[in-house]
Amino acid sequence: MTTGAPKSTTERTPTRNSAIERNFALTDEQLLEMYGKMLLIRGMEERLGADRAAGNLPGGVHLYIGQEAVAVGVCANLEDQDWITSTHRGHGHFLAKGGDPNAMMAEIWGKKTGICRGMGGSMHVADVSKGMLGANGIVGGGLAIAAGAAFGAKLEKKGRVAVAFFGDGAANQGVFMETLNISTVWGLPLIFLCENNLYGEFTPSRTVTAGNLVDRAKAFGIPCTVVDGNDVEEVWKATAVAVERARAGAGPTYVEAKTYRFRGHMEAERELLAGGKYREQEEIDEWRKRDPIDLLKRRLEASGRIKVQTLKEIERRAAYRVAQAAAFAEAGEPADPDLSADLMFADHKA
Amino acid sequence: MTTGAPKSTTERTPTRNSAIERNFALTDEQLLEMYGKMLLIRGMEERLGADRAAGNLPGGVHLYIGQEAVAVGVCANLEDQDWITSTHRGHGHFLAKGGDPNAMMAEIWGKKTGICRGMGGSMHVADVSKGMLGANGIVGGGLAIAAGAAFGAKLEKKGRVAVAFFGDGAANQGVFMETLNISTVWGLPLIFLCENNLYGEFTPSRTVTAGNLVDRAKAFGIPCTVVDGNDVEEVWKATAVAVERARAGAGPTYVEAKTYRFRGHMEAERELLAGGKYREQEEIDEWRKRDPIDLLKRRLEASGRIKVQTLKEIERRAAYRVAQAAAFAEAGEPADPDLSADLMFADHKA
Amino acid sequence: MARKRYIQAVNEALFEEMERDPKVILFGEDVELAIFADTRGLLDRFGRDRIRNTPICEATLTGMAVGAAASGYRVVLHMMFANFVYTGFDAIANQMAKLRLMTGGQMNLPITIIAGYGGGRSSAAQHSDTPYPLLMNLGGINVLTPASPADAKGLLKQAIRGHDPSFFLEASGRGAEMGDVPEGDYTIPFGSASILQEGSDITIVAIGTMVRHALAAAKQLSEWGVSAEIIDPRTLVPLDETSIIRSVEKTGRLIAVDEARDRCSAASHIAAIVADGAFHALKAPIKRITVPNVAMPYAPNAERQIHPNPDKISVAAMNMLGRQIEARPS
Amino acid sequence: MARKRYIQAVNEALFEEMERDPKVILFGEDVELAIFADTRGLLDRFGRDRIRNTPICEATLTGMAVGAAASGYRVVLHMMFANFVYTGFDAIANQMAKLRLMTGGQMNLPITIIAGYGGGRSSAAQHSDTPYPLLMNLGGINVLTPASPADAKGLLKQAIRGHDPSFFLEASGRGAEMGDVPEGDYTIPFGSASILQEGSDITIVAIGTMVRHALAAAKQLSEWGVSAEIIDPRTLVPLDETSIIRSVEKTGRLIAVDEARDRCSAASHIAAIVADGAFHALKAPIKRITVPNVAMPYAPNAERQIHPNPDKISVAAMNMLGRQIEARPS
Ligand SMILES: Cc1ncc(C[n+]2csc(CCOP(=O)(O)OP(=O)(O)O)c2C)c(N)n1
Ligand SMILES: Cc1ncc(C[n+]2csc(CCOP(=O)(O)OP(=O)(O)O)c2C)c(N)n1
Ligand SMILES: [Mg+2]
Ligand SMILES: [Mg+2]
Repeated sequence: MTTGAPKSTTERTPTRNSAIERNFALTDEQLLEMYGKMLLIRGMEERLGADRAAGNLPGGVHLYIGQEAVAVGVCANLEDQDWITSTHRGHGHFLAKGGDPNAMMAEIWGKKTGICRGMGGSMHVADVSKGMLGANGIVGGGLAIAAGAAFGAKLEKKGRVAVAFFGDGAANQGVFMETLNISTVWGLPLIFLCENNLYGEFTPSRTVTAGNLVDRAKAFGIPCTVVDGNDVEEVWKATAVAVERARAGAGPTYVEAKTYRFRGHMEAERELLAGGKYREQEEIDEWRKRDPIDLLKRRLEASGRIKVQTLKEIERRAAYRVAQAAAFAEAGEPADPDLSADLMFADHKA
Repeated sequence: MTTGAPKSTTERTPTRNSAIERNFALTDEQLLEMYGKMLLIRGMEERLGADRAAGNLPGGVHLYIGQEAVAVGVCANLEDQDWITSTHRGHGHFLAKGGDPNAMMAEIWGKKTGICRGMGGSMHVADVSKGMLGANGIVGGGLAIAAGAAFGAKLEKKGRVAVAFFGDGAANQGVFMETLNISTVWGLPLIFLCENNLYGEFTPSRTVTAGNLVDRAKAFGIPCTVVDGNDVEEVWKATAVAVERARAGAGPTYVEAKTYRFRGHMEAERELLAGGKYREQEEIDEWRKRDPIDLLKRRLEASGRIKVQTLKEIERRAAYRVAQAAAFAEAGEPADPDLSADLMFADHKA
Repeated sequence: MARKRYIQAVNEALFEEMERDPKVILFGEDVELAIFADTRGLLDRFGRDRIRNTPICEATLTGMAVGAAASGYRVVLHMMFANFVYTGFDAIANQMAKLRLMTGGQMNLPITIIAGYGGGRSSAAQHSDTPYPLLMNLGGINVLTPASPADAKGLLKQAIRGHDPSFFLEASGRGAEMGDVPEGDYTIPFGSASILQEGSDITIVAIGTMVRHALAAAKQLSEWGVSAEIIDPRTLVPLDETSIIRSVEKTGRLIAVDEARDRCSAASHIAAIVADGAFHALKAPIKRITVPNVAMPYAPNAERQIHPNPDKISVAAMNMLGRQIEARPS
Repeated sequence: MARKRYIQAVNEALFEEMERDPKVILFGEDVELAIFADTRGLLDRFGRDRIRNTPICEATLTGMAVGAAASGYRVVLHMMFANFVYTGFDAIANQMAKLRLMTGGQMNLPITIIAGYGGGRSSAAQHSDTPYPLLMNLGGINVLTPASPADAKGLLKQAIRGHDPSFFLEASGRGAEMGDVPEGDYTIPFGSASILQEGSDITIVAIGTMVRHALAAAKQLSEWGVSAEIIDPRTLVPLDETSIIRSVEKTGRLIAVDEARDRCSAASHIAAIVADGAFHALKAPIKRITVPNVAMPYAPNAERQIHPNPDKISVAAMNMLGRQIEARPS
């Protein structure tokens, strides 16, 4: 399911194959680490879904359930100093990049202890200290921000890279083409990470998208890879190559992860649509059979190298971490209602 | 210099080859008509250059000199009921689409007798009755307007088509990709007419553009043609095919005309740049050898079918038409200074 | 007359106008399943030629609205949340608002853009903006802020039948509010404010969602012996300056209540108009009750803190009248 | 002190700040050859890492400014004409103006956006807008309107050294105007208006290009025996409300002169502030001299008709003072 980069590009980037060589094998530790992260994201999201249903959250949430392999597979290649920009579906990216579950949960609860002090909420979780420049309420809004961070990284010459997560729907925004162009011309250390989950809100991508998204990136002559987004190892490998290229100064790469969201576009979607339908239950069931977490778990079990207790212990720890985060959020004080005027500007009060 | 459309597309459009067949030959009348139009545009532009230098024009002008074959070759395939959108370099498009030289000249002089009553000026010449929806001061601004007109045309089912003229610089604006996508998905009767004159203002395209522009359009699976923009027959042929497809309901086509502007980005460019340079005189001289008007004239002379006096007569008439337009403009009353408040809204005063 | 929800009134107006004129077309992101329910059912009735989902590409959608309108259609463009108007702002500010003048009047642009605006639901900064001050300053664009189901129906039908670009701004999250809606062919001319309550002590001009707060405040005030006149401009472009000035000439006092950020708000402009046109009648400083110059915070308490509410209005009114009362805890 | 052209002052400020701090970078369309001459020479001195031409893609340039600033650089983005700000408006209104709040203060965004604004040169509607009312309403963005070469230098240096997004708005076509400019390290704190002329009869607040007209009007007025106080806010965000209010408390009269369209203009907001804060000192209606709510026409006479000028100001002042004079033909 992987399409290679155009010849010319491969030539421009000798590091590529060696990279694949060296990065090919993931250690068991790495795989177990990823397993734990995916479980953490899943657990946090399920808890948020329940909290939303229970009326505990002031705002809405867009859950990432089903796409965990993408965020985790990508961010396993990144350091804290590397940048990512995210989307309205950003909890998974936040956690995969090393963001604190407590602070994220508290943020979504609107608490003073939230990572954004309760000012941002679900669609704006950010942790700049971890290189997470923020979820984004504007579809496509993260692309140019990531390109700007990549420009900074290039000037700085410390080998930092930037990853822009965006969806198949965002790929129809003009900034996608604009950032492909400028990042290619300027040779920016930027990875275009398209999470193609087949839908934008309630619109099937194929009904609003011409051709294959990957061809749009190929037109700029950069390496492009399409991977199974539910296979964390595939995602990790493709990103490893892209990150290596970026660090080596060889410019941007496009990586498309084919994946699927199991939940609605947002929680309480059914009530919102009042019986309206945009996909079939069969489709959801089919994809659930390829749940990225189950896939990895089965693979680990099949390997024979991992003890059952080891997995159980990881699952237990993830569940505990989620409970901890929820407790922390619930216990937090409400946000400071007078804060906004102080935060608008660094140099003066709004 | 012509790249065919992707196979799949050709299949989608059986009309294509037959179209080429039928449209291949231009009659002498048609060629002479085009010759006259190109001379008219050239003459009007040279006159505007002189008027600008003489301080007769209130505002600046971006001249089309050197690109006449594109506007004329394209518009020869269009009826008044077809739509075009233009650019900041729009005088040629206006005239090629059948706009009145007097009214255009008067507009640029800021007169009441101007096509836009003196309210628009050079960058906004429009004649809706001729399907000319306007020059545009916003780079890329015409693309979506043309797509909208094409959408209207499709709903109307009268075989109207829309042509969006835009430059190589505009092709880096995201609306280019957005309109390619939506017009392909919706099968709009739209022709993307890229006038690639190698520069955007004082920036060589290659320094800000990744890959070949045509590949951006190919990514959407529509037919794409790149032609010699200084050869009016080539331009006409490529557009004839595209227009035929559009009228037949087969959707959009991308046509790229490689051409060159002989004058500066705008008049008085030299003073503006104070010695700054962005291209070599040799390059200009090289292109001047391929002046689209000379090319056609030599071809007509070589054909042996056209009398010298015939050409002379056409040249005389064009020159006369220009003089007429200039006289009309100069004689016109100043614009009505109170008009603006009446024009902002159709239904009430501003 | 029948009691209807705000969103039903909008939906009804769309049905009626699309029935009435085959040249009316509607497009936008997810208008088919209708995330706000306002376009629900239109697809089944009118088919995809006249209503359809678009790709996510606001910059092109606003430009296409211009082109489709120029080519003879009456375009309704649904932009979902008002913040996304910024994403498609170029064709609004540079084309839609200027083309009629630039072409010397050659073009009419019958375009109605629907968008949900305003805060109060913890939707955070990128889904809570109140953009009408920006739109008002552009010129060339009508700005409608219907506060009731009836006004929603009447103004939307008027906009769709008109010949100019209009923004129809629905208050987000208020679609369920009920009100009496005239049946059938009901339109409201632009530029005619409605005086919702007559009064003699103070004029309160309120916009959109703020109208409800102003009416609540008026009730409080009447209990406290203050007679407030409540005016809803209903359209900000064109603006019924005469009704506002006439009212202040009667009451001598003005509070302008606006959900927009204060700086260059509609409230500021209304205050400026009155400070010029009704100056000699003024008995007290003109007060503005607006949102401070901040982005909308997420936390409910922070949002509540900065939002106008009935108590803020009634307290301001009492202070203007020189009567001291304790503000109830809001 | 040395006499310099406005554009030289801007150019000098850019040179000095780029010398001073290697983290300052500048990009935009055609900044290398410098269509406005303000960035001329920077490339030779600082090289392409720090100053470079971009493709034409405003939507991305404004977003990249945010990303580059978040990653530790001080970004100067040149957007040429202010109308193109609309093309890149999404990242300005939805990201730049809101990110600091949305992230709970995790980000500083030291971004300076340079753009030429205003009419008067027959550049027509798409090259003549005066966008500061829109920017003022966004919140989160400083808005600078330097009227003199000295202010241009001092405010630009302050903006580049600051930690927040700022719009530096140059009056288009006025780059050749001369003025005394302090040498070297000269900065002007934001939010401090300059009182260009003291007076006792009337306060005239003028913005950007209008300052020159106000000073000319003041001369006329003094000949007619009227003493006008001229105030240039210099920055509209933050706005020095105190200086304006104090002045009106002294003179009792206000004219706000603004090149923006009238509706929700800076003039409207200043009038609103005074109608509240200096109400009891007011002796006459507050007048606004602005551009009507139209797109800028091309024809010079039509443009002249709607543009503020010294005569419009002085005549308005005389009328406010109840003295009849004939307006000179402008
Ligand atoms: C500029 C903008 N337009 C529209 C929306 C409304 N919206 C929110 S999510 C979404 C769909 C995005 O689809 P995709 O990029 O595929 O992300 P996914 O939801 O599938 O993760 C839309 C249209 C928005 N938030 N911003
Ligand atoms: C949105 C926008 N950005 C920038 C400009 C300034 N500008 C005017 S023409 C031009 C170059 C356009 O290049 P191209 O599209 O190739 O057209 P050409 O001038 O070569 O005919 C630029 C950057 C503009 N008018 N509009
Ligand atoms: Mg998707
Ligand atoms: Mg060009």
